[in-house]
Amino acid sequence: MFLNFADTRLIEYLPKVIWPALLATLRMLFFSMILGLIIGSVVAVFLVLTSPYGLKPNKKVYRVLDFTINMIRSFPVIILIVAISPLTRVIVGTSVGEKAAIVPLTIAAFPVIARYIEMSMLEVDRNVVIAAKSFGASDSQIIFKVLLSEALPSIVAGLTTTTILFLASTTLAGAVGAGGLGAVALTYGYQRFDDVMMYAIVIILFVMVLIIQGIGELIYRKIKK
Amino acid sequence: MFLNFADTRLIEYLPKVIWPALLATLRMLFFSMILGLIIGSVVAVFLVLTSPYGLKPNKKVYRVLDFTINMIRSFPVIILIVAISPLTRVIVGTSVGEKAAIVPLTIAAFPVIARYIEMSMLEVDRNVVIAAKSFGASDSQIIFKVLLSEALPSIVAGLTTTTILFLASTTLAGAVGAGGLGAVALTYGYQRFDDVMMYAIVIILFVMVLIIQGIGELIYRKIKK
Amino acid sequence: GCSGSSNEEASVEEVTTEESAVEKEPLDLVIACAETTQALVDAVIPVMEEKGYQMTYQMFDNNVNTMVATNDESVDGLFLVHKPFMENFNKANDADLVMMEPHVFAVGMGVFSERYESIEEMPEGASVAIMNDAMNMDRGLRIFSDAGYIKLSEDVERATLLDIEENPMGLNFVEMDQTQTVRSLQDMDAVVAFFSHMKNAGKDFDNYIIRDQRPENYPQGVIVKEKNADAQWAKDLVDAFRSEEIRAFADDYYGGLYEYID
Amino acid sequence: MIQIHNLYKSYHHSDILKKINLSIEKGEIYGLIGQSGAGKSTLLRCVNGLEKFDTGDLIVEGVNLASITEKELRNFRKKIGMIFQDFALLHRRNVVENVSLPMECWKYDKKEIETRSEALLDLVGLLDKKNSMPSELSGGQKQRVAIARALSLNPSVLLCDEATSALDPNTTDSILKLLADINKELGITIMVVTHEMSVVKSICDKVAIIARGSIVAEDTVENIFLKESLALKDLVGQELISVPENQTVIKLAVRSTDIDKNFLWKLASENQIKFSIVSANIEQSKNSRFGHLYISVHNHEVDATQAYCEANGIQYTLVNTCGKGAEIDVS
Amino acid sequence: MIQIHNLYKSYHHSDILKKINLSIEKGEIYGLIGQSGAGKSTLLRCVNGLEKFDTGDLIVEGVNLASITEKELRNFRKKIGMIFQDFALLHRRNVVENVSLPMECWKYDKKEIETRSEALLDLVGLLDKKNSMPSELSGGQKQRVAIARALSLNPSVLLCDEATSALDPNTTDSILKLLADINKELGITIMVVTHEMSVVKSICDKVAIIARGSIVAEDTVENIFLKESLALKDLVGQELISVPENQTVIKLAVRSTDIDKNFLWKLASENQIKFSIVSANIEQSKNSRFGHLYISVHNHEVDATQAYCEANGIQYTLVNTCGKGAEIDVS
Ligand SMILES: Nc1ncnc2c1ncn2[C@@H]1O[C@H](COP(=O)(O)OP(=O)(O)OP(=O)(O)O)[C@@H](O)[C@H]1O
Ligand SMILES: Nc1ncnc2c1ncn2[C@@H]1O[C@H](COP(=O)(O)OP(=O)(O)OP(=O)(O)O)[C@@H](O)[C@H]1O
Ligand code: MET
Ligand SMILES: [Mg+2]
Ligand SMILES: [Mg+2]
Repeated sequence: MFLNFADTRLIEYLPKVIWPALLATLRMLFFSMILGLIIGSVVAVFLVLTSPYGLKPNKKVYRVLDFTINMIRSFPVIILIVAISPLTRVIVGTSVGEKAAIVPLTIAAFPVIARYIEMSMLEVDRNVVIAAKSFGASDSQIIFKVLLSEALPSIVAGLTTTTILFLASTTLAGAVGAGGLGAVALTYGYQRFDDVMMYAIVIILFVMVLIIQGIGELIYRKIKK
Repeated sequence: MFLNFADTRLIEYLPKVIWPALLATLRMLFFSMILGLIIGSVVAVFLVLTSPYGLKPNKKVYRVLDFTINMIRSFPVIILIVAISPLTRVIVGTSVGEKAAIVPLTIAAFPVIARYIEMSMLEVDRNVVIAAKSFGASDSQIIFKVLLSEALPSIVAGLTTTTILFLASTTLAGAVGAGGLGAVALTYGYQRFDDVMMYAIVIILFVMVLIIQGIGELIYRKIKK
Repeated sequence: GCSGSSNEEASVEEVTTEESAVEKEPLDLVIACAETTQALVDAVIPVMEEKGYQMTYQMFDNNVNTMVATNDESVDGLFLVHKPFMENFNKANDADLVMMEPHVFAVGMGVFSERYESIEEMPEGASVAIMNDAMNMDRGLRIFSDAGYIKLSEDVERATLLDIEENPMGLNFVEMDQTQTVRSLQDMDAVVAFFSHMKNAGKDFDNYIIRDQRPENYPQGVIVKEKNADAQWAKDLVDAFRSEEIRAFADDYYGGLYEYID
Repeated sequence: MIQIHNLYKSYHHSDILKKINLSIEKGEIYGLIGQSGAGKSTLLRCVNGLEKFDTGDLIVEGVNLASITEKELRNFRKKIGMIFQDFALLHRRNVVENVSLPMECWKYDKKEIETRSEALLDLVGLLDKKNSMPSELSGGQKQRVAIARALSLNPSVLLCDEATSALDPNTTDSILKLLADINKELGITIMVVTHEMSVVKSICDKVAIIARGSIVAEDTVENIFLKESLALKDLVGQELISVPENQTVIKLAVRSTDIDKNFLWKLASENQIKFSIVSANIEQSKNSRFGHLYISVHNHEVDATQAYCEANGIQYTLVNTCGKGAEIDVS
Repeated sequence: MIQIHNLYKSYHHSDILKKINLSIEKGEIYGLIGQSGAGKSTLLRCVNGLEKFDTGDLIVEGVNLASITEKELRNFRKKIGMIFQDFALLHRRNVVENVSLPMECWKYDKKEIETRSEALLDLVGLLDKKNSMPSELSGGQKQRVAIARALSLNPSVLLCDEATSALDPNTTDSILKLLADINKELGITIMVVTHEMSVVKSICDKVAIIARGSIVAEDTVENIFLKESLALKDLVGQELISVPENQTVIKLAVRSTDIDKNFLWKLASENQIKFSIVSANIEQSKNSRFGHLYISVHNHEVDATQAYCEANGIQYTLVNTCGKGAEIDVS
């Protein structure tokens, strides 16, 4: 792949397109990950609580949650965007643009996050849970003070991976006019055969990946032991 | 969302398009996950081996691997497909079609798998590793007989999640003419506004997700304790 | 996915066998297409068969990759994108694709709205959905500039939003996926859309507010590598697309969507 | 008060506890001893409601665990402290945070949590390690954190599963003293699972021996050790003793009363029996002083010794009667 | 042979081991005792090369660990078995697979692995649990698996970190006998970290006391326990003994030789001293029989008793001389 530096509009686009797109990506990623984390944690807690091996086994609730998560995960993101557009319209008033993109991104993210958290909590030493029961910790205390807390490093590692995964997914937000770096790379780089632009954006994405991974590892190390 | 059953070409397409696409998806998913697993495991092993806290700390090797993985993960998949098309041609002789799609899918999958495996291995009880060292287990024995083996349930759970994630990603294989369910949902459903078709395929994908999750959980339960 | 039930696996294999037999005049042809042209290419197969060709097609859902595949000879040719797009691809990738003369047809593009009857009715800062791929963004912008609602800078070949020099109505262009413009009709004041997508969405494509004035600038036709430009099979393929039979099929199937170039 | 009636529990297809019957008075320190794998930990976990049992009744502090609701169970457990065999500390909380956890769960005042956990850590001698993580502790230090944690809620019943197994004798003594003091001052009931007989002797009032899931002996500490039932022999094993030639070893079970009556002096001075001590173990237990004494006497003095013992009401056993020096098993 | 010279190790900023000097002969069973947190486990892990030390030399079986290469370390460790305080079993392997692991790592023949691991499980009494997972075992059962695993490679040095702490006395005895037999037959060197003095007495040849990272005493088992240095007192603590009115408690340290000479009988019959036994602990250790005897005599017989002891070379200590019945500390 040869890079044609003569034809690129990178310099021109850098402040006018790429910078706002970077901010748009950051905003979308931030809000969808935060919302995904909130919803995902709640769902994970209920999964762990109601699972057959959980603290308050409840087949019905577990099945419903499990089913919902699996269903959402089976949607290709672009189709999810379309499928939930009526919902998106209800929530943010439009199905187009940055705010609208956060809805499907969040909905795509929370099942992944919920599974990660569930998985991490399942790996917590059973004896510690038993000890917590022995002094009368309530279910919610066991979840929050024992399971979530003990699983935290593993959850942080999972969140890092998910965030990086969804950085790439914000690309798809371009489909609904939300802009973002991925969309710029596609529209102004890939579609226009401006390889310099494309790789410049990939490098920006790469730096973002490095930063996310770095922050993730820093937190992991901080909280692990 | 109104579904217009009158206009759908679902019935016509079911045997002619959807069935072969289902098989194509299964093949692509299968091969890219197997290859991704193989490469991902090898990379994970080297990551764990050479990490600063690993068995044979080696900053250079670790940095290179870490860098590569992060770099690949920062490519939006569609750009990855273009970027590596020369490589794809060298490997499978063409840059289009099902076989060709497996290359970028594998390349997108292995870093995710490698991170998952690395993460799971890092969660293994340190004392068990120390015990293995105490009777003179070699580094490779510690990796295979202790770390990988003890982390297996967690790895299986991670692989299940990754497989489901990449089931959705095979959608992108349509971009290189590889077909597959996702591509059919996009081209015949999404792009043609045939919502019935789109949802029919989502239901098929959903069933596949259920099956993958079911198999994953079965294996998890079998090997966990 | 391809249409013929047996095509699916066959097409992939053929691509690989093609590779080795590239020099001799092929009787077996693989033509790349996408959802928009697939039905037409499928209709051409029997016409080509009569001429002694064994033709199959390979379906892509990404326009660029049909050209990549043709250029690296993974397929023999394509019938999908319009000429300026191809030329742009050639320039950027040092490729040597040519669109066979005569061209086949063009598809119209227009501005549609579910809220307003004309551009004039639209308020200051009205939101307008525009396709995010290079060629169609340029084409869409030129609809507005030809109609005098915006002014584009003179010295650009493929205009983007940054090339809008004057925008007296303060139109707020939002870039999005080709079919997504149609889907966002109820969220936007106006959208730029292909007639074909409007039709597929079950909407009336004749109900545009304004349309492009120069569809012939965006002709679609058979695209092959330059070295195949004189090959008989390529000529035969063009003839097949332009045959009365196929014209009739296109009129019937696409309901007047395609405007044949004569 | 803990009452266990016909308690039965199985895992998969194997019986772990078979018709256990036990009754422990309020304020008693009750020892539970038995071979590895006998079911001690399982029984203890049943008492806490941590392990469900198949049939039988288990009444602890007036609560019948066979029919307790989830809600009651929580409040019930507040009163039952437990020290686990494997410590079960939270890996991600430091020492003081581990000790605080139960109090946090019961919404103690912040200030109180702080002062109380520091006081407890001081009691177990770990105040200087209060900010260490469990992974930075030695085995015994971890165990002491677990002890402090179990005491944090002022339980009225304390279940100790080998609570001093990782501790040196002196630290063990101080922990036992701590437990005994708590028992005396607050009248809490303590169940002690241990394999250290010295622990049983030093703090327990009563003791039960559990073997393969059944209670095979139960009595006061003094009786259990002096009667030396088969069950106890099975548990503590046989000691090899070498017997001098022409000598007979006689084992004397002695109690405080015998000791007070200078029985050994009388044997030597009044009866002129020339004994020699082979092995001796007389200890101060919680309530009295008792133990065993193995003496050897010349074969022809055996009868006289026997007569002396019978006259003075001293329990005795002839360990061997053959004349040749030999290694024999004595218990 | 293990030679430790000026070994120093710290974590973060605190010294854990300070200038340790030790020398253990080939075939010796060496006890290491000390308070919880003293540094015993750390020292043991240093001997195995599992823990790096800051300065000093550590020569084990001719290999200096201060300058060993990775490769040598692996082969070195094959010869050094270790039983961990926290067992460190693999959770996902069953009992027999855990025992087999070291042999698998050293590429033993499949058949041999099978027969050997079953034989080892038989030795530790767990053959019936061979297919159980560690999570289904009791504390003592886990420990026995760890013991079997440590023995699987026929090590020439065995490091035991509280290897019997979770075992009942009888099982402990059988494990100790097993270790003693292996030691005798194969001449392997064994380092035993324990807090059970009975373990030290029953199998160790020599013993060192470690306190706050330093060796504070080292001698043969008999000397360590009879001399009762301050270090030992610190470790095993003080025993409370009640002294009768007008009586003095005298503590006698007795050895096999004294025992053979009927010293107690002589005291009573030849010297007519009316003693009473307060507390006694005379045990069979690995090589001899020794222990302590606390007798109380009337205050005016103290001098005579002292004279008798001196005449017969019996070590003695007056524990109290005041006349009132009181609780005093004796060691
Ligand atoms: N989850 C389980 N599944 C099957 N068997 C089990 C399980 N937990 C314990 N057991 C078995 O139950 C028996 C009793 O175990 P328990 O832990 O009560 O013994 P213990 O008396 O505490 O022994 P130790 O002194 O060794 O700790 C053991 O034989 C053990 O193997
Ligand atoms: N990773 C660590 N970081 C900091 N301090 C540590 C670490 N590991 C051990 N220590 C400290 O080193 C000291 C010695 O620990 P070690 O485990 O050797 O004690 P020990 O003599 O085996 O005690 P125990 O009988 O309780 O097992 C302890 O005070 C402990 O807190
Ligand atoms: N896909 C072609 C293009 O983007 C047009 C096809 S007709 C809707 O140029
Ligand atoms: Mg137990
Ligand atoms: Mg230790």
